[in-house]
Parts: sequence; structure tokens; C-alpha cells
Amino acid sequence: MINEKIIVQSLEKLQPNIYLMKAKAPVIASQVKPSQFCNIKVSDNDFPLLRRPFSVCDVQGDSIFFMFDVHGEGTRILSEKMIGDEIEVLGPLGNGFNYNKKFNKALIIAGGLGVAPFPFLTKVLIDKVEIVSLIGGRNKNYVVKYGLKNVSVATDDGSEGYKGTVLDLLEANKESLIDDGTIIFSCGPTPMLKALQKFAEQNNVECQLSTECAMACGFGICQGCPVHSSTEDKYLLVCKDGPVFDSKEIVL
Amino acid sequence: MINEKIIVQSLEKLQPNIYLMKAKAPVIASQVKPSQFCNIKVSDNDFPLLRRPFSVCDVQGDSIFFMFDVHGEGTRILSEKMIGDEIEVLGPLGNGFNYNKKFNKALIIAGGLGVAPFPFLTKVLIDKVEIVSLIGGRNKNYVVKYGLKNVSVATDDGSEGYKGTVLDLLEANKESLIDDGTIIFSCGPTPMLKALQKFAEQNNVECQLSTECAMACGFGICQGCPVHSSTEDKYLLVCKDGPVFDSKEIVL
Amino acid sequence: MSEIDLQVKLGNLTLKNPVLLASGTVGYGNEISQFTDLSKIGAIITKSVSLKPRKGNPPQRIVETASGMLNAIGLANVGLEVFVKEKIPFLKEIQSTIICNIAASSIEEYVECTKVLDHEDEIKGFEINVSCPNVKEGGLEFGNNLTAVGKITEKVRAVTNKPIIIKLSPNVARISEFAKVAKDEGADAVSAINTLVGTAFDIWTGKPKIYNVTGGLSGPAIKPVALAKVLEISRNVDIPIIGVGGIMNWKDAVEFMIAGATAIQIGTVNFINPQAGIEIIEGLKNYCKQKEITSLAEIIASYKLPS
Amino acid sequence: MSEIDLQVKLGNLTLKNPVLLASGTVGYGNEISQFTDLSKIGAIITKSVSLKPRKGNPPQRIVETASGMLNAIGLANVGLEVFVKEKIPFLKEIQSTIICNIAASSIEEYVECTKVLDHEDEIKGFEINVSCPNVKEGGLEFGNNLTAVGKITEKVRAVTNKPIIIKLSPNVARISEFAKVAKDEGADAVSAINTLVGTAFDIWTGKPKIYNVTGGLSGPAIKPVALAKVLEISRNVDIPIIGVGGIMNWKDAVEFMIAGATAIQIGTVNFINPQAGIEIIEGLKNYCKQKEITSLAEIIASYKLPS
Ligand SMILES: Cc1cc2nc3c(=O)[nH]c(=O)nc-3n(C[C@H](O)[C@H](O)[C@H](O)COP(=O)(O)OP(=O)(O)OC[C@H]3O[C@@H](n4cnc5c(N)ncnc54)[C@H](O)[C@@H]3O)c2cc1C
Ligand SMILES: Cc1cc2nc3c(=O)[nH]c(=O)nc-3n(C[C@H](O)[C@H](O)[C@H](O)COP(=O)(O)OP(=O)(O)OC[C@H]3O[C@@H](n4cnc5c(N)ncnc54)[C@H](O)[C@@H]3O)c2cc1C
Ligand SMILES: Cc1cc2nc3c(=O)[nH]c(=O)nc-3n(C[C@H](O)[C@H](O)[C@H](O)COP(=O)(O)O)c2cc1C
Ligand SMILES: Cc1cc2nc3c(=O)[nH]c(=O)nc-3n(C[C@H](O)[C@H](O)[C@H](O)COP(=O)(O)O)c2cc1C
Ligand code: FES
Ligand code: FES
Repeated sequence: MINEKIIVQSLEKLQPNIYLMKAKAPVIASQVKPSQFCNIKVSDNDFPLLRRPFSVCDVQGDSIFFMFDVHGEGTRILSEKMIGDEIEVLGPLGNGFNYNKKFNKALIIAGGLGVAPFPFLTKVLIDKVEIVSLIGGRNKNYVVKYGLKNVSVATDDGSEGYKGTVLDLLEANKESLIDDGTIIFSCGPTPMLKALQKFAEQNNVECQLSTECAMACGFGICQGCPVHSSTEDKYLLVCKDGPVFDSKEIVL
Repeated sequence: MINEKIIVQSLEKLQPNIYLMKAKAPVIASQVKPSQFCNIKVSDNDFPLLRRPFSVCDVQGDSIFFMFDVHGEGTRILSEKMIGDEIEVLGPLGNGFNYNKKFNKALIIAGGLGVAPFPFLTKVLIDKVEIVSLIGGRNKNYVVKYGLKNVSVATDDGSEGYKGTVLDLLEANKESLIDDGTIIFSCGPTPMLKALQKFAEQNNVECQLSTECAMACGFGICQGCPVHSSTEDKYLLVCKDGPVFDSKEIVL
Repeated sequence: MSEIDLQVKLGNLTLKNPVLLASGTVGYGNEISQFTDLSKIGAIITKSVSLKPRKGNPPQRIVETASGMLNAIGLANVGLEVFVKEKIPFLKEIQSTIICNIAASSIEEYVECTKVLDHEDEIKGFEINVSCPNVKEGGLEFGNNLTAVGKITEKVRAVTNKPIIIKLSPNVARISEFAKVAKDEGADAVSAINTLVGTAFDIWTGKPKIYNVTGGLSGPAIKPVALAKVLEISRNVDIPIIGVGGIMNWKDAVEFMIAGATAIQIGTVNFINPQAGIEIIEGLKNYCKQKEITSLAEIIASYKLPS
Repeated sequence: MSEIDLQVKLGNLTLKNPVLLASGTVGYGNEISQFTDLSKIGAIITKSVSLKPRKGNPPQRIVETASGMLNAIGLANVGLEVFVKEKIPFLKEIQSTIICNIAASSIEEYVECTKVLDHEDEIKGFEINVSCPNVKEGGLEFGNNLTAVGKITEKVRAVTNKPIIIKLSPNVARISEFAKVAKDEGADAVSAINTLVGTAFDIWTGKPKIYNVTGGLSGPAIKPVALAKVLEISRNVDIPIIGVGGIMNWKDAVEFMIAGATAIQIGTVNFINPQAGIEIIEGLKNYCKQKEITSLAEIIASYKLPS
């Protein structure tokens, strides 16, 4: 964990509103695991005040990647960075996906920008297990396949792939998608994760959820990011105990 | 007076920390008079909150110029503008120099960035009267002669021209500089204007001071910019009644 | 879809829309009218008027802070007489609803000003600025004192039938108690909030950045505080609230209305964007369209709190 | 030039420098120690500890605002027992001065916590957070009630000889009255300020952005208010003040010391720059060098007000 000054190497537009940033970050690149994240100081003044959390999307040698959509002020500033710009980044933060176990199929379920952590996970798992990716987006402008393998797409308006949510797509194909050795790795909006939690329980499949919530610090000192434990009457912290949780571990 | 969206046409570095911006501003360009100013919204978000006031430095056809040094956050943002950027500008504001009278010599006295309004004044007066310009700066990096005529320089450290303040330089040469038909047009830091006020009184020469002070609105609604009247027990407003005052009119 | 109804009522005063320009931030309307069409605004609240003219404080009067500004203008104003003779004629021309804000150092002065202005047809209501030092009580602020706010409301109520709005100070522990007393003594509405007390120092000279030492903090920095005060009043007292503090755009205006405000005022933003008022009115209309509601009144105090 | 003396005294507690980490913004030190050397910091103030563990509020607990943030963590903490068993051992290791912040819902609970912790050598002093609801009085805040603050100070004073710091609420009309009562009842210092009450709403759902409805506003937005509160105390009460509220860098720290603070705390900035504390200490040293003073104490309450 470090507060590293990373240097922008490229900034690519993947979709009208979705960007991929590559930046030199030797220390973070050497430590990070899939679905860990960084807390980014997007400007070099006090506006906006808080850092912004982003998953590390991919790693290549000394470089890390972030994928983001322009949302509000913070991501707008990020989208206007230029090559050579320095950015202060805290990372890697949190716990990534847990794949150091026996399984033979990684079923990736991503909604919207929830695809962000999966290029990196795909790279790490590609030679080890079968990978199937289901990704959902509002419409085709919100679909990003960068770095994924075996991708099926669902869009709310049907402008690309299956018409419906990614959960509908999963439900429709669950027989062929899930077997004994499958682990679901998922990331996306909370309503999607909630539905998936139910799906995993009903279908008795291991499911890891990469969760999101408002954060101030990103490393456990503000207690701003609680998620309720399902086993004890207490809160876990998304930034420190997560962002990845077993779907049985938390109440969303 | 208008809230005009001006478009940056060029941004030149005149000195290590001093910039000259040219921007397309047809309406303001057609209305502005020397030493009127504009109140500039430097960013397109709420940071920094207030506009920043700058003298119109020059006018060329449809274009106006601003000259500024990087001071704090606002001027830093201005210095990073790119060609084609739009900026919201209120102007022209205030009352400029009063030169619609009989005189034969304009003695310009400027301290630091106080030179800003004088390229425009020089352009307007050049064919009408003799112009002599005395400018002062901390050192040679703070001396800008852009658009001026007949310039003598004073620097605090003697790195260019006379060693001392511009007031020292004036005092030392007052016999040759001032005659019956002279009007002093001045702009600079308040201590300099104060000294000049005294000089003008002692030497009985007409003197117009372009003053500066903190401003919120720039057009008379906040009452944030008072300067004490010397004739009545009341405050005048720098933005509306000034920024140019006859040196006898105000108490600095 | 039919036209959106933006009308709101403050006591017996109907405003064509809920966007008001806050006292002290538009003078008497003349300067800002060069940049915006005041006839479209719900109402203009004049710079605080006092019985006698006030010079105001020496410079420096304002300083920028993080997402805010401090001001200590010192209630500089032309005084009642000049106001009536010179300012009201202009205000008449602009065809906006005029509410006159009154500042005073004694209860008698509040009453005297209200009495005189009650005769002026152009003045449709009064906003009583109680964030003024009470000279009789050694300079303590009226606005912090429940009894004083009650007394002022009662006495002013006795001399006018026009709507009275009490502008509350946020520098108190429970603002709803002040709203309650205002209501009980006959006020038609309250404005919340006036500025927060703040200061700033120059670290090289040790001098305060404003001559008056402390000033009033306004702007986006105070919006969360203003919203909480509006909500507190809304949950505890049944009186129309005019929300004010840090509103920069229509979204902020909606937030205040959800929190309980019947109307809103904009202050600091006028300095930065003199057309903000009109932009907010347009934004409110579009918001209603998107929400598919025909009357803005539906959103007032529509907050949904966790049970 | 000789080394700059940054030492300051709070009662009988000497701190190696005046930079403290504020309660609730560094947990119990362990996480932030990965980014910064806590042994260099003047003191760490622990997250508020209460007698029993507290789960804290449901999400959402925080939201960003203009130059600030609202939080309603709900005093989530491990409780006294776990604190003593598990957290103090780590705090011991880091070789910083530890001040324990105590939160409670009754006067007895404050006393009980202080008694237990008085035995812990690692705890060098107590900061009493009075911005908690008083359960016995139906949830009204202790911090708004002069009598309650006096009582708490008196009772806590009776059970410890270690320095007691009363952390004052800014949500009152005259904070100096609270500082006065704290002093009179034996407090060694006061901290000013805790967060301001604020809120924010989602304009599409009408729901408050934080589950608890209102939260505490911190960050640069509140700095002018915090400075004014420190100045008010400094001008009226002779007690060491720890300034807190919106400090982002050494310049802000100097501003607070000029306004009357003997020491300062940093809160929100820790989330953004975990090394801020150390950078501020360095900045203070350089400031002293530039001002050609050898002891930082010279700037405390060095404000120069217009006469
Ligand atoms: C662990 C984690 C990983 C993330 N990874 C990615 C990623 O790889 N790509 C990506 O595009 N987005 C990601 N997000 C969401 C991303 O942090 C927000 O989109 C971003 O903070 C928006 O900032 P803004 O200033 O543009 O938006 P604004 O809406 O202006 O932000 C206002 C405030 O809300 C917070 N906020 C807004 N949206 C979110 C959100 N969805 N989650 C958490 N806080 C939010 C901001 O941090 C800020 O404090 C992640 C969030 C978390 C918690
Ligand atoms: C009528 C007028 C004309 C001006 N013309 C010019 C010009 O042509 N060129 C130029 O370089 N500067 C000019 N100035 C000064 C210029 O406005 C400030 O340098 C600028 O506001 C600094 O902003 P900042 O954010 O970079 O600095 P900061 O110091 O970060 O600003 C903080 C706050 O202080 C105010 N402020 C800071 N310095 C000054 C100052 N000297 N005068 C007034 N307010 C100040 C800012 O407006 C802002 O509100 C003029 C000022 C006035 C009043
Ligand atoms: C420069 C300035 C002058 C003000 N003068 C007055 C005044 O004379 N009377 C009054 O009641 N309020 C006055 N106010 C307070 C505003 O009306 C308003 O309550 C406050 O600024 C908060 O709103 P804002 O954040 O939108 O500015 C003044 C505010 C500012 C910024
Ligand atoms: C997330 C968060 C949690 C806090 N928790 C506590 C707490 O438990 N006890 C306390 O006395 N103050 C608490 N505070 C208040 C801070 O200690 C400090 O007084 C306040 O944040 C103002 O300082 P700042 O602007 O530097 O953050 C908390 C503040 C924040 C932002
Ligand atoms: S974001 Fe601060 S504890 Fe999780
Ligand atoms: S700057 Fe607002 S009145 Fe002059």
C-alpha cells in the first residue's frame, strides 16, 4: 500500500462516455490483485475534496489501467488528463477476488462499469480455468468488452445482444453456464448484486461480489463504507473487508 | 455591459510568470474603454467560487487582451486555458481613464501588473499627446513593456533600469517629466498609489489612479469594494464609481 | 402537457414563482437589471434598509473562502428617506414583486421603518433581518434571543397587514424555536438562513482578512447547514419557510423545497452569475416536467425519511 | 539558527508539536500507520470510545458536499473492553502520545469510561466528546446544554488527574460560555470545533443522502466558522484551545494558532492525504524560520485586531 504518484501514459475513449487510462505506477502494479482498487486524488487542489475510488482494470508491466465513465466532476477531471500528468493514487486497497482454490469455470457477471476489474481477472485466470463473461449495459454505448473473453452481452434496450438485464440472460442460460466447479465473480450496481445473491443461493453456486459504496478514505479510517454482515449483527467495511465479499457474507 | 462567452485565441508567456491572453469578444471589444475591467469566471464549475477581475489590456478588432501573473488558484487556471476554450466574462465594468480633456502629455506610472491597462490607453492616446511611461517591478522578470511607448524602467533590485521604486524614479526626474499639460495615469499596488497621491498633491499635477481591491460582483451589487471618499463621509465603490478615481477624490 | 404551475404562497402574498433574490445581494435592483430580466423573478428582497443611512464598514469587506465568502458590509444602506424617494421609483418600473428587508438596532426602529414603508404600495411585504446588534442591550444580537425575536415580530405585526417574514439567524442551537416564536407572534413566513459567523486571518501579518474581524459566511459551503435548518423548522413548526444558503442552481433549489422550503432565495450566486435566478426558474419547470408533476407545490416538504 | 521549538503544553501535558490527529478520522491508528510515521505526530486522539460497543449507523454514512463532507457514522466503536484489550497494545507500539476520546449517553457513562481508562498508562489524556445525545434527557445533545457540560466536566475531573479536554459543539450561539464552564469545572483545555449539523437530499427520490438524515459537516467549508469560534473563546476565556475544522495544510494550522489555538487537530484531510500531519509539522517549522522566530508558541493568539 502506497500513496504513489502515477504518470498518465495514455487515455483512450472506449465508448462515447467511457475512458481507459494507462498510467505508470511501478509499485502499485507490482502489488495489486484483481478487484483491488485505488483511491485517486483527481485534482491537485482541494476541489473536489475527496478522492475517487476506481478498480484497477488491468496491469501491464509497470503500468496499471483504470476504466471509468464520466459521471460527475471527479471523473470529468480525470477524463481531461493529459499524457505526462501526475496523479496521486492510494493503492492497492481492499481485498481482491479469491481464486486460490479449486474450480474450473469463472463465470463473470458484470453490469455497466462493473466490467472494470475483469480484464485483470481474465488475464490472471486465462490459462487456469474456463472463462465465460456476461456483461450488461443500458444500451450498446455502455458495453465494453475490452480485455474480456467469451463475452455475451445483454442490453436494456436490446441495441446489442440479448434484450434484458444481465441477470435475465444468466437466468435464461443457467443450465449451460453453471456446473459444479463454477465460481461467479461479479461486479455492478447494488440492485444487480442483490439479484445475483438470490440467484446464487437458489442455484447453490459460489458467488463473489465486488461491491461499491460511497467512500471517504478507502483504507479503513473513516468508517464511511459499512455493509451489514449476514453472520453477525455488525457492519463490515467495504474498503477494508471488501470490496469483494462472498455473497453469503453480507446483506445488501 | 454583457456576460459574454469569449473564446481564447492565444496565450503567450511574456515573462516567467506573466501571461498575455487574446480572446474573441466582439461585444466587449466594441464597448470597452482603457482601464475598464472584466470579471472573469475562470472555471466552468464552482471552484473557485468568485469571478476574478482583470483590466482589459488591449483591443484589436473583435479581440480583447488580458495580462496577468499567476498568483493563486484563479490565475493558475487561466494560465492553463487552451486555444478555443470558452470563458464567461462580465464586462466592460467600471469607469476608465478620463482623457477627454485638454492635455498634452500622458505620464503613465505603473507598478508590477499595474501596466495591464496601459497598452490600450497608449493605443488610444498615441496620436493625440506625448506619452511617457515609467514602470516599476520587483526585478527584471516582473517588467513588461508590451504595448507601451517611451518606457523607463525601475526595479527594486536594479536588475533592469533604475534601481529603486518607480516613485523614486519619478521623483528623481520630475522636472523633465512634468509640465502644465501633464496628466498622470497610474495603476499599481495601493502603497504606490498612496505615495503617488502625495506626490501629485505636492507637485500640483492632475493624477488619475486606477485602484484595486477585493471584489465579489464587480458591478455594484455586493458593496464589497469600498474606498473612502475624500470629500464626503461616505464610501465609493471601486467597481462602479472606479476603478479610476482622481487622486483628490479618495482616501487610500 | 399543460403549463407547469410555479406559483407559491407566503401568507396572503402569491408569488409567480418561488425564486427570490436575497437581501444584500442585488442592491435595489438597478445594477443587476442590466444583466437579467427582473420581471421574471418571483420577488426581489431589497438590501437591508435602516432608519438612517449607514456608511458601512471600512475595507476589506469581503474575502473568498473554500466554496464560500465572508462579508462584513456593515449594513451599508441609503437610509429610509432616500430609499423611499430614490429607490422605490426604480423598483416600481421593473414589475417584480418587492419585499423590503429591514434592519434596525432597536425594536422601535423596526417598528418605525415598517410603519413608514407600509404606506408604499410597491412594497408587498417585509423581511425582518434580526441578525443585527441590539444597541440597547449592549450589542448582543437580536437573532440569538428568543424573547427579542418574539417582541420584534409582535410589534411589527401590530403596524402592518402586509406579509411579514422573519429572517432567522443560523447561529443558534435550535432554530425551530425561533421559527415557532415568530409564528406565534404573527409572522407569515420565516427565511432560513442568514450567514454563519466566520473569520479568516492573514498568516503573515496576523491581521483578520476583513476589517470587522468576523463576517458572514455564504455560498455553497453553507448549503448543508442551511438545508438542515430548513428541515428542522419544517419538522417542528407549521409556517412557510423561505430557504436560503448556498443555492447555485435549480438542483439546489429543489433540494431546499424537498427539505421544506416553500420558496427559495439566492444570494452569493448573483455575484457570479447574474442570470442564475432565471436559469433556476427554467430548471424548476424542466424538473417538474421530468417528474411529471404539474405544480411545483407538490415537492414542498416532500422529504422521505427512513422510518 | 537553532532548532525550532514546536513544543506546546496542554495543562500538564507537553506535546512535541501541536499537530494532533482528530477523533474519528484515524480509527485507532493502525490503518493510517501504513502511510505515515505516527511517532512524529504531536498526539493521536482515538475514535470516540463508549462503554459498550456500538454498531454505528446503516449506510449511507457519508456524502461529499462543496468543500466538505457530511458524516453520520453513529459513533461506531469497539467498546471499552475491546479497546483496552486489543487497541491499546498497538497504540503502545507506535510511540505517539495517545489521547482517548470518550463518548457517552449519560454522565455516569462518561465517568465510568474515564475511571477504567485512567489506569491505562498509554492514555495520556482524555478528550470528552459532548456532542452526543443524552439518553436520559430524551436525546437532547449534552453539547448544547451549559449545565450538562459543566456537570460532565466536574464529574470526570473528580476521577482522573490526567488532562481533560472538552470537545465543544459549534451548534450553539455562544461557544465561549461553554469553554468558560469547562474551565471553571476543571478542564485543562477545550477542542473547537466538532462538526456542524448539515444534511443533503437526493432530488429524484426525496430521500436524505445519509441514512441518519442529518450528519456532521467537516472539511474546508467549515474553516471560517471554526476559526471564528476559536477566536471567540480566545478573546473571552483563558484556557488552552485546540483548533479543529477544515485544516488542510500548514497555512491553515498557522491561521488557527494566530486565532488563539495552542494546538490543532486534523480530521477530514487524513482521508485525502494521510501524510498531511507530517507535512504540516514541516510547514510549521519552515514558517517559523521565515518569520525568524524560534518558538512556535510566539504565534499563539497573536492576532492583531483593528483598534
Ligand atoms: C471500490 C470501488 C471501485 C470502483 N471502481 C470503478 C471503476 O473501475 N470505474 C468506474 O467508472 N467507477 C468505479 N467506481 C465508482 C466511482 O468511484 C464513481 O463513479 C466516482 O467516484 C464518481 O465520481 P464523480 O466525481 O465523477 O461523480 P459525483 O457523482 O460528482 O461524485 C460525488 C461523490 O459521490 C461519490 N460517488 C459517486 N458515484 C459513486 C459510486 N458509484 N460509488 C461510490 N461512490 C460514488 C464520489 O466518490 C463522490 O464522493 C468504484 C467505486 C468503488 C467504491
Ligand atoms: C479592477 C481590477 C483590475 C485588475 N486587473 C488585473 C490585471 O489586469 N492583471 C492582473 O494580473 N491582475 C489584475 N487584478 C488583480 C487580479 O484580480 C488578482 O490577481 C486575481 O484576482 C488573483 O486571483 P487568484 O485566484 O489567482 O489569487 P488568490 O490570491 O488565490 O485569490 C483569492 C481571492 O483574492 C482576490 N484577490 C487576490 N489578489 C487580488 C488583487 N490584487 N486585487 C483584487 N482581488 C484580489 C481574488 O479575486 C480572490 O477572490 C485586478 C484587480 C482589480 C480589482
Ligand atoms: C455581500 C452580502 C451582503 C448581504 N447583506 C444582507 C443584508 O443586508 N440583509 C440581510 O438580511 N442579509 C444579507 N445577506 C445575507 C443573504 O441575504 C443570504 O441570507 C446569505 O448570503 C446566504 O445565502 P447565499 O449563500 O445564497 O448567499 C448578505 C449576504 C452577502 C453575501
Ligand atoms: C468521518 C468522521 C468521523 C468522526 N468521528 C468523531 C468521533 O467519533 N468523535 C469526535 O469527537 N469527533 C468525530 N469527528 C469530528 C472530527 O474529530 C473533527 O472535529 C471534525 O471533523 C472537524 O475537523 P475537520 O474539518 O478537520 O475534519 C468525526 C469526523 C469525521 C469526518
Ligand atoms: S472508506 Fe473510509 S473506512 Fe471505508
Ligand atoms: S465588487 Fe460588488 S459592489 Fe463592487
